[in-house]
Amino acid sequence: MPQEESRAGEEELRRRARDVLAAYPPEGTEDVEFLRARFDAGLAWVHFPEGLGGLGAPRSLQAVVDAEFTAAGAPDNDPRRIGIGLGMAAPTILRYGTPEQQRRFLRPLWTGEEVWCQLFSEPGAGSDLAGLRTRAVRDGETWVVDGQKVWTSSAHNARWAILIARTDAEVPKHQGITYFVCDMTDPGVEVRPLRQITGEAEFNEVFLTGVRIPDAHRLGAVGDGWRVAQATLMNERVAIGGTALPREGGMIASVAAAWRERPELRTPELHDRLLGLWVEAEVTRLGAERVRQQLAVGAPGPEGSGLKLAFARLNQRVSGFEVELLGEEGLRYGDWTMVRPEKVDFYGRDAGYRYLRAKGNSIEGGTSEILRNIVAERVLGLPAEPRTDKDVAWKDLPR
Amino acid sequence: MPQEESRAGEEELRRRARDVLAAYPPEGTEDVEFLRARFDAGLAWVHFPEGLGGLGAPRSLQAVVDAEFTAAGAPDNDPRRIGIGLGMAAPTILRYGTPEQQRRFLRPLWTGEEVWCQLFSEPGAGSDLAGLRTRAVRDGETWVVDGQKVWTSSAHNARWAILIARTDAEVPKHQGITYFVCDMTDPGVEVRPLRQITGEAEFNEVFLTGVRIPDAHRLGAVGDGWRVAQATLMNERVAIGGTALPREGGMIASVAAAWRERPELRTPELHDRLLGLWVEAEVTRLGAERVRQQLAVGAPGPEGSGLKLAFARLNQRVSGFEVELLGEEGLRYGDWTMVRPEKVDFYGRDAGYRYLRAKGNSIEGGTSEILRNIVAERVLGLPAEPRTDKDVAWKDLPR
Amino acid sequence: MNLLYSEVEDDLRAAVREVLADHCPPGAVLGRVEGGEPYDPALWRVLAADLGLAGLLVPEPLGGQGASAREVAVVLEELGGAVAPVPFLGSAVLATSALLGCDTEDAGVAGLLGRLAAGAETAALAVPLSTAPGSGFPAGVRADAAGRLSGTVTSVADASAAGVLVVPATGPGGPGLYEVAAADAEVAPFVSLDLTRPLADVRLEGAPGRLLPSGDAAAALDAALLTGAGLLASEQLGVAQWCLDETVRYLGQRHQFGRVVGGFQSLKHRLADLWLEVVSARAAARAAADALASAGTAAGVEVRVAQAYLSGVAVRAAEEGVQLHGGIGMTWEHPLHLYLKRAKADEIALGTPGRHRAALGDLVDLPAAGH
Amino acid sequence: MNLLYSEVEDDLRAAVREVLADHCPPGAVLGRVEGGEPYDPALWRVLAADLGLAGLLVPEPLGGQGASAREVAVVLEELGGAVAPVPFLGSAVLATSALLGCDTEDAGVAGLLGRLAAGAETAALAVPLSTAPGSGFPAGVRADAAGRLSGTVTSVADASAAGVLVVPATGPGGPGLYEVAAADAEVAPFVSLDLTRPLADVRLEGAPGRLLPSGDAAAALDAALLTGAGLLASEQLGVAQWCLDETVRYLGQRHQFGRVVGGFQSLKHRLADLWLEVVSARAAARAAADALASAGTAAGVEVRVAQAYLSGVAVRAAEEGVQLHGGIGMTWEHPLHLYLKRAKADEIALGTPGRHRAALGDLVDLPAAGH
Repeated sequence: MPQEESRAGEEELRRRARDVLAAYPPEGTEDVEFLRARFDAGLAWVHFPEGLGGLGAPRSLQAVVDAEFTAAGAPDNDPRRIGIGLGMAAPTILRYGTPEQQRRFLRPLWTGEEVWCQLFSEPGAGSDLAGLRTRAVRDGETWVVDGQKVWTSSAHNARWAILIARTDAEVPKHQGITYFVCDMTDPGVEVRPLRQITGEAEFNEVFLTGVRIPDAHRLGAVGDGWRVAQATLMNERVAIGGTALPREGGMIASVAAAWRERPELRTPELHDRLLGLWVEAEVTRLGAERVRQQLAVGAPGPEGSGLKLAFARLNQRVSGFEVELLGEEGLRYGDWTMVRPEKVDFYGRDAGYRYLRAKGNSIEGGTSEILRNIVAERVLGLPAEPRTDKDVAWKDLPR
Repeated sequence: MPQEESRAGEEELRRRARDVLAAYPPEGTEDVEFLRARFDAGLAWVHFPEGLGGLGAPRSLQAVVDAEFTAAGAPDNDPRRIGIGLGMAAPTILRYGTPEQQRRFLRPLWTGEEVWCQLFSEPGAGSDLAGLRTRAVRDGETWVVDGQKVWTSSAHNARWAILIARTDAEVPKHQGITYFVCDMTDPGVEVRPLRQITGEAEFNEVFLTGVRIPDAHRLGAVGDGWRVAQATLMNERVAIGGTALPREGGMIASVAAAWRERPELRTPELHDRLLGLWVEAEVTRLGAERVRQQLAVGAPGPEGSGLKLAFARLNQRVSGFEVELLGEEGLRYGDWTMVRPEKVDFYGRDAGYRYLRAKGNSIEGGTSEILRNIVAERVLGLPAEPRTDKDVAWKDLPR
Repeated sequence: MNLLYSEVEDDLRAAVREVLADHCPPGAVLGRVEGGEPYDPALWRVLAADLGLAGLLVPEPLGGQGASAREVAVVLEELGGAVAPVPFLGSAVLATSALLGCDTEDAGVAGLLGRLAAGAETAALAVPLSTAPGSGFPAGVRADAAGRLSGTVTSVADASAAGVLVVPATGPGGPGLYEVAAADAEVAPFVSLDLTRPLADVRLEGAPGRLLPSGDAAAALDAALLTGAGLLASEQLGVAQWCLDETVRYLGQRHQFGRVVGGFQSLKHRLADLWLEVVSARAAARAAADALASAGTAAGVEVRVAQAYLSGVAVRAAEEGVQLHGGIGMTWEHPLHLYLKRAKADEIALGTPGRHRAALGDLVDLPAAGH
Repeated sequence: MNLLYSEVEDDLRAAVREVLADHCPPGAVLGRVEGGEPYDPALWRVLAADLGLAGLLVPEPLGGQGASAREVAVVLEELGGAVAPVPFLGSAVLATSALLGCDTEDAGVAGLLGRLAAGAETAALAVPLSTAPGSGFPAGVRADAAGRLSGTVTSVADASAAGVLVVPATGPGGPGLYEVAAADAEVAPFVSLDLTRPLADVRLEGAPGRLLPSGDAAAALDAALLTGAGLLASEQLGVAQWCLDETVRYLGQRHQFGRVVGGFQSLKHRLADLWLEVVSARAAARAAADALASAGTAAGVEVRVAQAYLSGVAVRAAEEGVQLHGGIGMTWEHPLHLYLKRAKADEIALGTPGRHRAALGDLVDLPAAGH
């Protein structure tokens, strides 16, 4: 878009933001009331259509709006708390939802009045998500859902879930899946905390027993759920932040601090290994910074697809070293009590926690094995694995 | 076999050896004459049948005979020079050869009068040996062979070769192969040295152009060559020696010596890495020693199948470290001149040579990748790769 | 050097394995670790007293089995493979070895060894679990002329299961090993990374101790640590082997993409590499046990090699196990994490691999830079 | 810090690549390395003079291009990717950087730089190629009051292609850099591990030298070594990238077992891991070049990081290349071994990774044990 138009758009957006702030002064307005007003003014996500919290403006202008509200001390919608709604449910509803669904769901999703979660993964369908077993059987204008989902964050706080379930077992697995919005208050929904090796329960298991979903809460056509889910998962990618990572940020920081503060821990062997890890941390940081610079000039390369792999490996190596470096102190652990952490906190806890939690970095959100396949196939152009499961009815697959 | 019988066997063998020594005193006899006499006395390989250099005795008694001859200062048949004949051709001829073939080939093979080589591998058929392209077309009572073989040791000295070639391209690849004895003096056989990255040429390429092989030199049935070749390859496995490896033997020896003799090379980083490699060398040695002890008590385990993998990795890591340790000196190389070494000599040459030559350890005689497949499938019981090439006519395979 | 298992050792393994299968399936361990009593006293009774494992190292005249480090190693392989919550390492290996380095003619020493061997008493050696052999005599506890001990020892393995503490302390006559009733010490368990081997800080404030007669207490202590380090390798081997076996088993039955997951080549190759390491690890662990059995404190090279190698193998096996199990390996309900935590703690226990490599340099004449 | 390539840099790369494709395909390099003239003078003429690469670092007033380390890095990526047998590193990087650290107002210094920039002369810096920055001023050559140099310098890169040697020597006034005509020295090439970067021992027996005026010759030499080390990372990147690309290409077309070999998962994963390392390596090499361009000798951290990382990546890429090519990778006729030998020699060149890590510890306040 030409520079001139963009300037005009920015001015217009700033004016609208100031109008909202004038009508609903943050200091005298309930947060939710303010957020609703911001949504209704089209300033929630400016690239969404008018009437759905946006203005059809370029996505890049969102930063202008956010800056204006932040500067004025306006409340935000606590995006981390409602990340799945914002990042995954909303784009999918926008693309595949009916007008009724969009009107019903998007506003309270954005304001945070309704938290969303994602019911995709199952114990038997991890990397092979399309192999899922949760069944949805049609019963007139509703669907009856039975199955088990796992690794669901926010399920214990959620009002709604995006759900994929098998509606036809007679066709190949990718073709028999349908995508729904599931009411988490339905009596057939049972949420149990899923405890991890750290002791904490960041995630949940969700048991679905005779859950009734109205057909009006279906997203996309029957049997088209895999395609709809791809749209959801496209949005899962971790975004690269707008600012450069600092040198010696991340997990290497606490190891370096321990080294500097505790000379008694030092040995020649540990010194060389520490420096090797410091180098690995630095080159990984530089790799991420290079991706950020590529994006900033609008020339993204394939390098971004390797960042999750690189950081998972780095975090695991550094945290493993830290426990060993600490020696006797590394034999201690803070607390095994099962708690519900609001978020992963790599830095406020001990080395043992970091070590254990980082093990998940190469599993959650796509295992490192799957990511290596993706790099090999999409970046390097090597052939895909031979597939035997693409043309077989789901019910006939070995399991 | 009961202890008593075995004792009797030993005595009888010693007596026969003494008879040969008496009739052909080593000091006054041509080597070849002596060796022929030993063969004819059934003392070449005692487990072979009578008339073919053996006596049908237990294989374990060979050591008794060898010791007797060695003690008397008798000449041996230089087994390293004729290793392929002894280790691969002879057992195959014994198992699949006609009586005529056995009588013609085994005696001069054993005495060393005729050197053998193996024409199996091809440029396009390495790990997938059965994919070979060398064609043998029948023409009355002879076969006409065209193709190219590679990695053939001893080809430049050999009188005969064991050869596998494709005789039927219309059937799946394992079914269309036939096994021959090829006369290396045939005018259609051209042997060219194959130079390696060390500069040397241990091996050869062999070009076969209209080579005529009489059908009488076919081993096994037409189309049964793959099965015959399996018998050959079964005998390729490196045998574990009868005595324990010494601690700090192998490639670690020269690194350790350099460390001890040259204090100026030492740094804390290199020290820890050296000790790590010393430990790896020691545990690999202990692993081999454990296999040796298992064999000695007649209880072989699966561990032996990992030794080649372990030593390849060790040799490569140690030699790579040695070049780095030597620093400036590591930048030098002895000699790139193409020579024909009698054998691989890891110890008489410089670190750079060891580094380069050891790269072949994970390729020659089965790549480490193939060996990992074998361990995973045969030892750990994991499933084989999906195969798409087993039921397709060879001519229709992608290549 | 005999790197194989004897028939007697095979029988011993079978007996231990049977008891563990009955008393100590992984699920039961998992249920226990968070309770008030992480140790399983019933299991320990069967192992220590009924099978006589607590007295393996104790000579027969003193009431033990008169076995050697080789048999103890086999037991530790099995205990490691079950992450069994019993104080075998602390009592039957470390404390017992220290006592065997004292004057066993002394009635007190002999009596204590007899009670330990009979399973009537359990002891702990009061040193931090992270102590490497060759670290020198610890300075944290002092004994007065009346034999009263004061000081603190942190991170003592199996102390909370022990009735008796064997405490290295410096008294008026120099370094000594003292017998202290656990009841006279403040034994404060803390939250340990390794859920199945609880640690405790031990505080002594004028606790009555009995000096155990010994020719050289520092040497006795160091020999106990060397024995412990060498035998810990067999525990690590047991941990690694279980992780490998369980991962192969799991991947051999799990399907994804219509295929057995264990049939994917990259996983096959990783498991083959891990198997290869476990094979070397077994040889190294056997070498250490055999050398300890035949050469005692002259087994330094074998012990250092085994520790330097096994720590890494056990950690890698557990880490690969977690990764290759995928999500389920990250859950508390699957026992894999007990092995991961044991492996990681064992990496530190009785000396890190780096410390053992450094010590090896001196033993095999590969001196450090500047030396 | 700019980690990207500018358009000018992209154009430069394209120009160099075109010349190399014409003059220096891998087969031609292979044919040359065993001949009497390992260097390709025709290629060097085109690169040095026609493209002006020899003068990239030389300011325009002195007859050069006035470019920076960033552009030189791009050239080295391409030269590394072709294992091109030209004396660019020795002459246009090391010797030129040392001269730029001298007094460029001096007519002799300026004149020599001008001739180098024009491609009319080629120089070598007379230090062993293995010398790391921070090693201190070498003691092997002495200059007398008449400027006559005596002594030996071993393993000098590109000396046999040089008409002029820049020799660090200690004279009556202390350390200095001397210009010596190669004809006045005994330059004895020896058989090098790296076939495409010949080395020679240089012997000086009263060779006439001209002292090059400089404020601090030791600093000038060290800056040249630091520049060389930082830029060598880009050469290593070029080596690694070629090995990765060529291996992917080869495995993408070779069939075994009825399948494209590059479709076997274990190989795919190894290549993905290698790609990942090359991605990080590119960022690190760019960071070093950018830091040298903008901060000069204050680029220590970036240079050390790049060297510590890139050496390993280049060696691994070449080793994986050989292994994954199978038998053909072990043959002399395939050019892969030229890259393997270059990568291995580059690991030693201008400091091993371990030396760079140790130096980094001082720079980022992670002191060694006992400090």
